[in-house]
Amino acid sequence: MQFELNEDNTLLKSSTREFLEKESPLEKVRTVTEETPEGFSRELYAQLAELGYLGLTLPESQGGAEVGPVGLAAVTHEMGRAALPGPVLDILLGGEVLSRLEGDTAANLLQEVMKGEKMVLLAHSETLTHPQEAPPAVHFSKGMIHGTKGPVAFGASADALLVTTPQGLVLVPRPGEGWNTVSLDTFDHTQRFVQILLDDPGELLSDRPIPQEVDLLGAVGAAGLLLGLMERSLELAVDYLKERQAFGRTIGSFQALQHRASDMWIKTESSRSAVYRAAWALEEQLEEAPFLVAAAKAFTGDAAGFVCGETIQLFGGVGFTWEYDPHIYFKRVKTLQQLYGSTRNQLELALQAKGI
Amino acid sequence: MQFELNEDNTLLKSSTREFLEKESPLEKVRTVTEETPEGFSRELYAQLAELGYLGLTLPESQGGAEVGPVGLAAVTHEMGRAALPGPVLDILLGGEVLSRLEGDTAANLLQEVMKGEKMVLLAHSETLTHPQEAPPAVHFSKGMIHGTKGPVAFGASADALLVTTPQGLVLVPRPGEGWNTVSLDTFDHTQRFVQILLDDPGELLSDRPIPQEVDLLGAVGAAGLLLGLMERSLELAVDYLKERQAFGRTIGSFQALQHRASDMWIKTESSRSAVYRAAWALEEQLEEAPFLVAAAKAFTGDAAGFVCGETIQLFGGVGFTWEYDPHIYFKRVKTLQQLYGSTRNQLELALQAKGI
Amino acid sequence: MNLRFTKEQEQFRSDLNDWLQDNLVRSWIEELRDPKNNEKTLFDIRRSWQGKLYEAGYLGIHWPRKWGGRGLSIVEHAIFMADTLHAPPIASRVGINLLGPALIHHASEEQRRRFIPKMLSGEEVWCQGFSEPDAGSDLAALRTRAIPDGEDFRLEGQKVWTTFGPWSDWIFVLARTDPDDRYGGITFFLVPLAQPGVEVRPIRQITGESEFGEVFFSGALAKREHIIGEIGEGWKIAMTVLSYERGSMSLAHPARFDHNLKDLVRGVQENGTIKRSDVREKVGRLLIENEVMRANGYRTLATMASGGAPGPEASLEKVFWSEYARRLADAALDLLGFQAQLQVRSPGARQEMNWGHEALWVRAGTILAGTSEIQRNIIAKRILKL
Amino acid sequence: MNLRFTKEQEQFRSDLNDWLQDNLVRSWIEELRDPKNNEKTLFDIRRSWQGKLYEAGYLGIHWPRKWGGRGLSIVEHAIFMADTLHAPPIASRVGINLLGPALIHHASEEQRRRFIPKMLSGEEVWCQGFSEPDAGSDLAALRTRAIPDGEDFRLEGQKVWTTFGPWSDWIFVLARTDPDDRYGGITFFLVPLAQPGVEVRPIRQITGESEFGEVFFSGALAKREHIIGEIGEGWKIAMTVLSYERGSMSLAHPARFDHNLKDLVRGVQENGTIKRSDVREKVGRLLIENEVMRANGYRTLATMASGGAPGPEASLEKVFWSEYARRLADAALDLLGFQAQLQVRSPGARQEMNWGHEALWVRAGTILAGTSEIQRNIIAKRILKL
Repeated sequence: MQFELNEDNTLLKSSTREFLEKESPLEKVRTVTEETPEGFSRELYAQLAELGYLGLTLPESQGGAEVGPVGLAAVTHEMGRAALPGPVLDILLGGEVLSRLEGDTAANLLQEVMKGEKMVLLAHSETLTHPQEAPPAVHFSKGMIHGTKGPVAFGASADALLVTTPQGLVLVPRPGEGWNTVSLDTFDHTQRFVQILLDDPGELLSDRPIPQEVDLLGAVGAAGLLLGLMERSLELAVDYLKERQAFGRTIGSFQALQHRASDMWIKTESSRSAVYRAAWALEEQLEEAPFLVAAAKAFTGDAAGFVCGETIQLFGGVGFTWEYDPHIYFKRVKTLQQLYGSTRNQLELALQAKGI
Repeated sequence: MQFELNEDNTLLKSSTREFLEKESPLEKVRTVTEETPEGFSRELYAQLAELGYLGLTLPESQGGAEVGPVGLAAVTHEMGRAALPGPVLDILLGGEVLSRLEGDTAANLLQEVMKGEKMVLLAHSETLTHPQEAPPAVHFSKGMIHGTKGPVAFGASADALLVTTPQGLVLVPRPGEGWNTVSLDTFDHTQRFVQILLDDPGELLSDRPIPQEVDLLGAVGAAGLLLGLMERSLELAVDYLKERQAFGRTIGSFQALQHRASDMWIKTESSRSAVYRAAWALEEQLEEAPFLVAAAKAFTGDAAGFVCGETIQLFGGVGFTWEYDPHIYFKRVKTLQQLYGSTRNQLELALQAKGI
Repeated sequence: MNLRFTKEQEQFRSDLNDWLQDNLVRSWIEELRDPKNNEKTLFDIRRSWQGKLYEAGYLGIHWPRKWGGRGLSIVEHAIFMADTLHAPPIASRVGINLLGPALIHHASEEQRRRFIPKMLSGEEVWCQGFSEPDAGSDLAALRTRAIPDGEDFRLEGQKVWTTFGPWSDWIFVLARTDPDDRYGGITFFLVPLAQPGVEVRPIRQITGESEFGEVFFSGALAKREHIIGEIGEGWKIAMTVLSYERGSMSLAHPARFDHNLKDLVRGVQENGTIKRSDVREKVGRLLIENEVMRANGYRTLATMASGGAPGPEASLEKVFWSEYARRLADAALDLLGFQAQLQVRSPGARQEMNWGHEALWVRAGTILAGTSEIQRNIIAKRILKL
Repeated sequence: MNLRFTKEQEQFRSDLNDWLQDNLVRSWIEELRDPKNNEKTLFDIRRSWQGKLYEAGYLGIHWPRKWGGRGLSIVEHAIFMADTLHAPPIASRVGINLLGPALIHHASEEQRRRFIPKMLSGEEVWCQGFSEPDAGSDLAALRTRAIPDGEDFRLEGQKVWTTFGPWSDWIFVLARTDPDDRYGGITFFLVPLAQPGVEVRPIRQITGESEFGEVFFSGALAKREHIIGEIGEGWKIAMTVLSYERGSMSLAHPARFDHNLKDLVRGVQENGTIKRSDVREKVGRLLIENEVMRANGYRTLATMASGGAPGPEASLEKVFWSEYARRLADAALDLLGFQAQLQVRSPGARQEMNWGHEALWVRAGTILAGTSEIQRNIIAKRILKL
């Protein structure tokens, strides 16, 4: 038995950290998320493409790096630590969908995606309220797609959308005049959500739903992001506890705060165990993998919410300021709890995986 | 506005405390619950009858003390503090049902109940598992009652049962050979639950269900018991924190334990506010009373579970011993959470009262 | 036991609501939703609303008549706070809540006449100058110094969490007149902001707004005639004023959560999940907890109405409402889905509730005005004597 | 990363389960349900079961062969603990878990030969003598004294939380040979219980059982030849032995909760509430939390298997399983209704799960072997360096 990453993944993880610390330090994250309309750096994403991150998990036969779920978790773990903005995981998942499709359109598009020449995102969600039974909001007929999709994260930046419809998966290239979007402004300033009003020509690429493996990869990737976000947030909290003075002592010497930090650490380390075990099970294609992945996403979502929320609390007044960093991790986490299978959905998937 | 009890209820509460401290100190509670088959003291209940407690809330016209819900809460509050064993609240509720019935049988029986000559208990529950839709387990026809009721608290001690059936409320006197019971042994050694196998003659007293006011009185009384149990448990915990030494200081000087105790106090005081406000609203017959009563029972149930559980924790090892007292309060609370409308049922009642 | 308002209080309440009918044109959330508004216009709305309230005699409700108050009790003030929830917050809220009691109980006749009326009318807006970067929970660690300069003093230092002051005219400041006496060396000054040696900077909050600010003093003039009480009494005064507002929010908090809960319930009815038993349990718990909070509030007011003064018990209400607010906002994000994350001006946002703002704002509640940790310390030490 | 057992470990597991097939006649809960059993007969069952395990070589699995062990790793031991959950607990569990490592790592050749075989076989049952009434979380505060008496020592004092000893033969004791040296004044003695000056009394637990006891020493003889290590090394030895069992329960705890969860799920299926979304959410959370606990367990074992030694990280597992056990038992009381309160021998009780006992027993988990508070102190100080 061995819990440590193998050599390749250890190298992948450390080089990802080095790259992000150098190319996307938190000051840069602040600049792109606060001052650019797209909310992420095109330059940085070009570098990510160059380094192969946009084809990370795709088969070598298709030009990908063929890194498994454990490597994916290791990479998103680092991207979470860096609070890397933008749709990198969504691009990866779009590629995963394309790589499973027949035909040249998908194959050629996939190459452009990996090269970073085109950004292709999935457009699946159709409701702003809680997922429930509702008639499909989008239809495809006679080569045209009609209806509204959203929220789509960073959808306005997409060069093409993979739109789920009752008729199947439809590829919709960005219209010449650009997308007809409504931008949705959430409490998480690092996001760029839009609703997209579709009335455009499209191409039916498949009549099958999005394969489960893609959802599982998405959940593992998101769990990795959450792990990285809470791990970094905990580091900030512990450093602050050691430096901040009150009543003539460092606040880290107060037992109530020590125990809070201990709980944060317990949740962070448990998330680490859960995320990598789930990723490993998926890589080994163990039967229990879907259950373990659902458990990992649900648990890390709650854990990260606690850790990043309490980091704000431990910082006290300054934790509530834009100037200090805790809010960046907290907001990202609160958003991620609802995406890639919300906590509540993952709990249901976990039960179903157990036949309950 | 005034939160304090009025003079009568203040006197009632303090005299109840004096009486119970004198006649039912915890050593006595231990003796009757641990060493007697019935689990309560007949002598003490005779005194309770003499002092009018068994007719506490009944109209003076019927020989009761006509104390309102606030007085009832004040009395059960003290009975909870004393961890008074036995079916005193059940006897009161049986009397409340009788007092609302027509006819001599009920009227005469009620007098015997108040005098303590007869113990009449409600037999309503029919399932050991979670309440759910199930066919009625008891039927009344041609003057005979057939079927099984239970759990009934202290049912083996009853001189007569008021049995709910699809046909109505049936009075079943204790058969000459005694009840045919199965005793149900729970983790709460202070209880005496039984299932009762009925195949006896009975008398139909009413074709109406048990009136809502009786359920509301039961919930208020139970909330009062819970308040008293947690209040006393908190006192034990705080005293122990002040006296117990570890690492060269009283453990009450450790901030983590101070904050735990603060949370216990917050829940206890909030329960006090909720219980007496609900009782007052019921006494004033305010429209919101059913909602407030449901809220009080549900909240105090959870609060008391927390307070009495953490008291065991704060006592450490000795808190887990039979010799020390915390377990007595904890067990009673865990049992009460499920009775007189379980927390889950009260939550549903609260929503319905709000039209949700 | 009697948790009813008196006839007079009921009358006060219905008069107030009649008056609001006639005078409150747009609710605060409508103003916030209006894209034409900005921080400046919103502040002007608050200021003019305060003027209206002043004319109608709804400010200083529980203050003595002779000092511009209405001579009623904290109960009427609590009713006012609860029933004007949807109105704009007044411009000088902190001034009226904190400085008012200081002036009434500790100031000279002359100071009262000079400052109270203009403060109430909103003609002079006040901000608070207690906290410092290194004196938050540990307020007595404050280091802003008042250096004697002839009759008067010169201020050197920095204050934070002042309610943001570009539109404030005055600040009340705790400053050190004796660096060696932790408590006895603190004095309570009233200082005009429009003078050399004062710089005000906004603090941007995680919500993106800037309701708070920092004030930097470098040789600003603090006149002796503007000292409240005696030199060295500042700490004593500050500690007492903090207690005069006890109970004023005891009805307002649960009323505010009633509003939020109503929107949450409407939301789960709209998205069709209200029949789910998990949703029912969560909503049920939130409903009853808010009702328990209200019970605590009634109890506080009843205790004060019958002459008692709630001491550290106020810590209970602070912990309860601030931590409840977090649970409620988190539940809304869970039960209402993406919609609950939207900011008030975003398409698709709920109209009656600014959840996107609430989800972040609630994080301040457990920190400001005494963190949850400090409140628990107070309960343990002053009430449980641990 | 690789969380698979080795081929050999898988082989060990299947051999073990084959052996259990042939040798485990009745599960422990069946024995507990059997009204013919009492504390004495139940203890005999434990003792004879231990004998069987010993003959089959399943005790001291991870101990060196030369000391009667099997020379395998902690992983095989963890597998054994998980797969023998339903079997009777062995009689000398504490002796084997705590004294064993002390003998192996700190005792003389002669002492090992004298004590290890009989301890493993169950011929000699050991109980623990560390805690005292005033030395619980603060173990080093222990006051039991060992007074020199010629070559040997006489014990004066009291021990508690000894696994109940009417059927124990020996006790291992930490006693003070130097009252003034808090740590260095503690020595590790092996003492026979059957001698004058030793009195053993049961401690009744809130469950009604008496698995623990108190031992009173008044002049009991503690032979020098039965000291482990040197005089004054007792504390060092005690602290190290506590660490040798790390990981041994890492699979057993989640396996135990699998069993409890299975019964909970069966219960809500039987009472028809499994379709309720509130029940599904509660059960779902409990399921995944147990799976995360197992992930932590695998990680601990993997770390140890690849040569690492889990240090204070063990506190994580202790806090996690003990607090999870409380949540699970409380959920069962909530979801299974009255039935879950019933004791194992009561009519109507669930057959496969002793919930009535569990609801109380879980209260010990967060207290014994280092309270949750102590564990959090350890994490804060040793890991987070606060």
